[in-house]
Amino acid sequence: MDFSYTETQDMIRETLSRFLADTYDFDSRNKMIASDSGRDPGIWKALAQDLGMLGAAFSEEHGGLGGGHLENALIMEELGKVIAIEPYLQTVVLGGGALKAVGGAIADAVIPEIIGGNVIIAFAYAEPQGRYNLANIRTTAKKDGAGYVLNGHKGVVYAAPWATHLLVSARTGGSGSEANGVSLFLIDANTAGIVRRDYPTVDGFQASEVYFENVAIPGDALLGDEGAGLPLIERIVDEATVAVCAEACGVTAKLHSGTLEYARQRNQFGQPISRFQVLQHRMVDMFMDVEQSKSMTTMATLKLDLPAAERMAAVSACKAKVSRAAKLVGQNAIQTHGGIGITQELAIGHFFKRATMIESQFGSADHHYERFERLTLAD
Amino acid sequence: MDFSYTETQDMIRETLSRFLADTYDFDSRNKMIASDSGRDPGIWKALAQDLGMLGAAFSEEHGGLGGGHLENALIMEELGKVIAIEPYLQTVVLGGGALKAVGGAIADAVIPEIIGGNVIIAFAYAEPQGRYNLANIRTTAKKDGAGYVLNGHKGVVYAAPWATHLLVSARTGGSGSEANGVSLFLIDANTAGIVRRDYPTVDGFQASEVYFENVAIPGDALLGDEGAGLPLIERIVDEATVAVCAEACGVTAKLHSGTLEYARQRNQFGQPISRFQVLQHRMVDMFMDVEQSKSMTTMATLKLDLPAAERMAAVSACKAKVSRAAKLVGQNAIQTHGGIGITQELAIGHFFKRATMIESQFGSADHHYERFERLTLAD
Amino acid sequence: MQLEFSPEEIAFQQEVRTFIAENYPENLRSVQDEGHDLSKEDFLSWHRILAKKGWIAPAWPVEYGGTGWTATQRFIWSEELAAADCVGTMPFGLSMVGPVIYTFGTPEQKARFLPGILSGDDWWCQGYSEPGAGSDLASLRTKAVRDGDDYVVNGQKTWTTMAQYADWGFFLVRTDSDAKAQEGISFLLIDMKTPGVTVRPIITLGGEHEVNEVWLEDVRVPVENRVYEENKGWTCAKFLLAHERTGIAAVARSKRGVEKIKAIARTEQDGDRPLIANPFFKRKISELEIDLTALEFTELRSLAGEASGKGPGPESSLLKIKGSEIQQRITELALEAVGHYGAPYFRGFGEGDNEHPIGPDYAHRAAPTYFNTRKTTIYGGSNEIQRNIIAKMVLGI
Amino acid sequence: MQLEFSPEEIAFQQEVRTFIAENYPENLRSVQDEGHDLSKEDFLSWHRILAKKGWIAPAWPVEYGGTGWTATQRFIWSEELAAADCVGTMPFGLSMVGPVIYTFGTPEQKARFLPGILSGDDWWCQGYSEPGAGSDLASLRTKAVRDGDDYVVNGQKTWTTMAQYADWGFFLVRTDSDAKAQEGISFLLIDMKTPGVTVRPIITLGGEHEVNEVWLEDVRVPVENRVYEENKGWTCAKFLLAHERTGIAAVARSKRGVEKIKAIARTEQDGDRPLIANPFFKRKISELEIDLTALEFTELRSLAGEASGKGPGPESSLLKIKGSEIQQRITELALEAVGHYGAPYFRGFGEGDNEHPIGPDYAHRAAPTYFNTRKTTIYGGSNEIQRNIIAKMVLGI
Repeated sequence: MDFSYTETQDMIRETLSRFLADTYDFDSRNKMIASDSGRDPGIWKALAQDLGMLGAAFSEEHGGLGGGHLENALIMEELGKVIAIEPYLQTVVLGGGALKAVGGAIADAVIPEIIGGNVIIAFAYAEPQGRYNLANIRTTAKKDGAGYVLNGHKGVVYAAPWATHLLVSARTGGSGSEANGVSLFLIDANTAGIVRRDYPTVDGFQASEVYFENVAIPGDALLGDEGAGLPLIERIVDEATVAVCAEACGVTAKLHSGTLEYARQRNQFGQPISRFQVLQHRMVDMFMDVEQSKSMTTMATLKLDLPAAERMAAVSACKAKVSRAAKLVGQNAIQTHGGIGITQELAIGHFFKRATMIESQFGSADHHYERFERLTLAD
Repeated sequence: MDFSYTETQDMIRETLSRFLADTYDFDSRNKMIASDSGRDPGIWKALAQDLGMLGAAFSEEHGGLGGGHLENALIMEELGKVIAIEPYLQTVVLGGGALKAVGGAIADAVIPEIIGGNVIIAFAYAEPQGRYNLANIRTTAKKDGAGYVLNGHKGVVYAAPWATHLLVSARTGGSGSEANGVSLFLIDANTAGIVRRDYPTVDGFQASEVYFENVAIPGDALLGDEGAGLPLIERIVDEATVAVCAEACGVTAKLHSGTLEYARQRNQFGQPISRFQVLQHRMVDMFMDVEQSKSMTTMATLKLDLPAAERMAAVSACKAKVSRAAKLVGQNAIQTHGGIGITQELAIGHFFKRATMIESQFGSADHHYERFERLTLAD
Repeated sequence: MQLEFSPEEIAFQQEVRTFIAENYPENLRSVQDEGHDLSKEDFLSWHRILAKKGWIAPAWPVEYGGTGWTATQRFIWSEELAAADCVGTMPFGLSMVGPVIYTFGTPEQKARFLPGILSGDDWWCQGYSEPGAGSDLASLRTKAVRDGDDYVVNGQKTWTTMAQYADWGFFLVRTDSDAKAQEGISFLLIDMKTPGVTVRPIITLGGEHEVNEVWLEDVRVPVENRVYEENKGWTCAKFLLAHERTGIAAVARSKRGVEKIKAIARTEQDGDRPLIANPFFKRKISELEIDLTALEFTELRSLAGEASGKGPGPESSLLKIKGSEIQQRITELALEAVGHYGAPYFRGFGEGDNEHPIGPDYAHRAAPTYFNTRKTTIYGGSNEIQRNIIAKMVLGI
Repeated sequence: MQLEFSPEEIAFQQEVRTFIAENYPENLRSVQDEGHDLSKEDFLSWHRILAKKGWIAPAWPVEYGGTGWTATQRFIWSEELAAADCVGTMPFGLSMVGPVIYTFGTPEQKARFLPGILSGDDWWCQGYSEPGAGSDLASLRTKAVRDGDDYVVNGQKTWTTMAQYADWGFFLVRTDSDAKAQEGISFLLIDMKTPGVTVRPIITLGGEHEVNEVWLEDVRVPVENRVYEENKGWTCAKFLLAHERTGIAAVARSKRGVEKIKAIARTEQDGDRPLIANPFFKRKISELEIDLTALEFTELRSLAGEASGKGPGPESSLLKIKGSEIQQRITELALEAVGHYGAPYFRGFGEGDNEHPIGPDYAHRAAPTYFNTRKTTIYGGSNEIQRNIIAKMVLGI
């Protein structure tokens, strides 16, 4: 057992942290979100080209730094500390994760482009009826000569308005929530027949409803084997779930430290409110939840390459705990701030909004408790 | 709508409260429990003959005061305030309730004896495999001429060592948890073939494992119709459940007031611990749970005569809430007392033990939430 | 004790039900169903119908325009309003300054202000909180200095709900700077059109414009607009806070909220079953429902106490605490129910948007409402303050 | 970072496992299985086996009898002990006074006391709490007055665990009455057979005799039995408290506790299914299990911090808080699981009872254990005190 970071990992964290401190203050973030595209593309370019950050989790042969899950986790944690709206999760963790898993020509072609900052991927997997069930898919991919034709509707696709590529789950066979017949495709976001309805999200991102209307895609857009894509999807979603937990560690740490800072300054009844024992104990509870989130995220990150059942149990344990922590820390940060906490004027409210969305991203606490129980607590 | 007590009800409460204050102080209670029989039979006699208390919930034609559920509730609440170990619940609420429901010759014969203090009834309904499912019964009553023969094992029968009569649920037909085939009998506790293993309970009562070994009982021991006893059992158990909730109101009120009193006297770090905000807010939370328990018990008491489905939903709502309150108030009373709270030396620990047993008596919070949902929240 | 309504009460219930069915504005219903924000006129349309009927202020004494209903009738009334999902009336005039004026005001003040509150012609707002003083109301710094027959008021108020629409505001101001804390405060009624009054929007987390900052610069207020004695405004404030806390339990509204959650949970799918069949989601509903029953019967017991002569006391803090927590849990559950569709944000800052929202109709306001409802445990005296009040006033510690 | 054990660590794990399997006393196992109380000899039999093997004090420095194991090895060790359901060793010598003596004691004290702690020949108890001072340790009143080469000690201690068996006790006493609070306290080692020492049982809610009052009347204690400087005993006390809190997380033991709950829940029936199939009971288990994982990895991170040079700091309060809460939840769940059979009480006051218990074997201690385990959030510095410590020492508020 060993819980220490390598020098390279420490360096990644420091570099990124310094860069974000310079570029991602509260006002700058507000301006990006209010801009036409809802982001500042220069940040992404800088992450790729000035900092080499987008290659941290890729192998050296693809032009990366040779890292993996730990690098994703620490980058996501730093992004969380400034509630960055960069599509790292979608592009590197999900898209990159899928490409690393399948390898081959498509990986060789696309990964260097990700590292270079030229590709942005959005993950079109959820459907209005499917909730958090990854296999509940109605979007179809029908074989058509050497290629496929896509039809269907994917909901709340984060980063879709920015994406060069879409990572799409669809049925090449089966129905309902059947495991068999699920396939995963990486397609050009500008393919004819893709219709998007774009909108901002409550946590500052851009997302879309994506409609596929007889979208013809080439055969080599298929990742892995036809009809056997579910285990691959489960794997990358698990990796993304832990990455979101790492982000949550950053978000909740800031919610906690921001609350401490506010409580030390805010006077009520003749003293700083940090002197009230009830608020002190509440901030201790927040602290403990932040610490335990870090512990669970470390645990799950280190278990991502175990066999599927162990990996899934670890990830669900982590997300269940982190989801609850995000709620507790977020709600208590606002309550301790009082009225000012629920205005748009202070950063704390925006951290709270992101924490709230993280609660259910890739499945709520209940969803993950249930998956954990299915895997570990047989009757 | 009207939430006021009648003058008679006020009088019952005052009389009983005064009597218990004189007879049921902590030391006296300890002595009763430590005595050979585990009780002081003189108290029961006095309740019956000096105070007329055992007739409060019976009709005037049976020699009672003409009351009902409200009288049971307020008597149980007063008993709870001194954690009395009198078999009122078993004898009057359960036994008396069954007799009032079926009426006829057996009611005319036994009720006056209950009121006079000559009969003590124990309710033998639970079985080791059955948990809180009232229909899950393996004890059999086989027709034998004009009578029945009982065989089986009833577990944790409170008050059985003191009882003159046993109220017994048994199968005259059907199996498993079937509704049909359940019958209810009131039998002489000294009938040949009844074997008891007696023991004290953690909350100060006496109880028994009761084994029926070819116990021949007369046909008129049957209450109501053969095989159709379940609705009757459900009804008296609902009445008893609300009575236990009323007792809980008394128990938790004392846990709360005792904690307040202790916190005002106990000094730590140079001041009474009642000055620490965290403990203040905790005592407020206890207060709110006590108040809400009273509200729910009032609600459920007033709904006991509604049609079964409404009655059951109200009773389950009440018990679910009161069970949780009993836990919260009990645990926090002990925590606030610190070490002294977990010794036998202070009354508070004994209130805590009774509160703990009340949590699961006639079904835990989970059991009652589930029943409430079955009745009111169809998919 | 008994729970049943009397025949008279049942007749009353029927009367109320019929009245609502026949008089509730149709266009208001459709604005609500589509989840749009209500305009000032939306609120006022229903207010005016009730005012015309004479049912706008059931809690007021009859002499000032109340209905003379019993506590049970008032209970029935709020139940029926909630069951029919009627919009609430604004509390600032009817539940807040109105009772202060008829309790503490001069005959002239009553004559001048009560009719406008009842008719809806005067829209009121509340100038209590200040940037430096949240729950610590008594530390307020807005100053009123006597100058002839006027006070000259200077200072800043915040969290002033709906001030953007207000004709009048009731303000707590400091009239004696040497007195400490709660002493030296006066209760002033200020015409919001007076020169020197500036209202600036505060946008809250869900993007709503509900609250405002109110700046007061050399605002001249006639002394005759002071309610009760100079430097004794705290008496009015305390009285009002107790009144506000009772209404804040919002049992009837929360009941309606729980029903909406159930409807959503029957529509939303969770794998191959409706969400309501998920035992844990169902449990959260049943917990809410049962907690709401506990709150309801606690309120009824408290009303019964009031009917028998006791005014709303510090126990009303219990109603505020539990009521606000339940309101928050309802919005939390709604957000949980809508799954992915809690994320889309479809609303400008303070402006309406006529495009069709993303996802189901019930989804697009779930997150903003959840964010916004965090306020219920903060305003009207935060829940921490309420617990302090119970500790001190009820438990005596 | 990596989670896997190295080949050496796997070999160590195997060695430990084999040792336990071959050496754990058979009779101890059967006493445990039947849920009986353990006698002094029961505890000591396992202690002596470990002492003989040299594995009795893994956390001690090698020079004083420690094993020289790495943090990972110590982790493996406690995991294996728990997995095999071994009884714990008494902490008073090994985890409490032992470290104080080897850290602050004189060479003579080390030579005199450490061997007896390791061998088990000396049974220790802790004289800290006093009737008037619970969590407020520093307010203690037991006095030690210097008289020649002795202190003369007078006072009363309480909550002294297992003092009925103790040969020696370590006591906090006041040696300077004028100094305030934490100043003026000294740390004394007292032979429990000294005239004037009286031990009286306190019976706790479950009927156990675990704790005692200790009365000290003119007890003469040689000055050489004072550890560290006079009036500086608080330094030892603080050091010891931090040590105690780490052990108190009890992760390995709680893991075993969760496994027992699962076994019970697979046996107990809930209607027509085993209790573990009840989704809500199952959820409570999974919540426990996941919270325990969080605690475990928090402890591992903290151990890794220690390994890299940081001593156990105030973060250990987190381990105490969460560890004790989990222990309580385990007993709560056990009581819930046994249903009706939580009620029978089958035990004299402090005496054994050889009759077969009522209900299943796992049931009859459920309620007493639940009652008794309320202590874990009270002793070793109550959880309220631990939160105060984190607020002050970690958060700086």
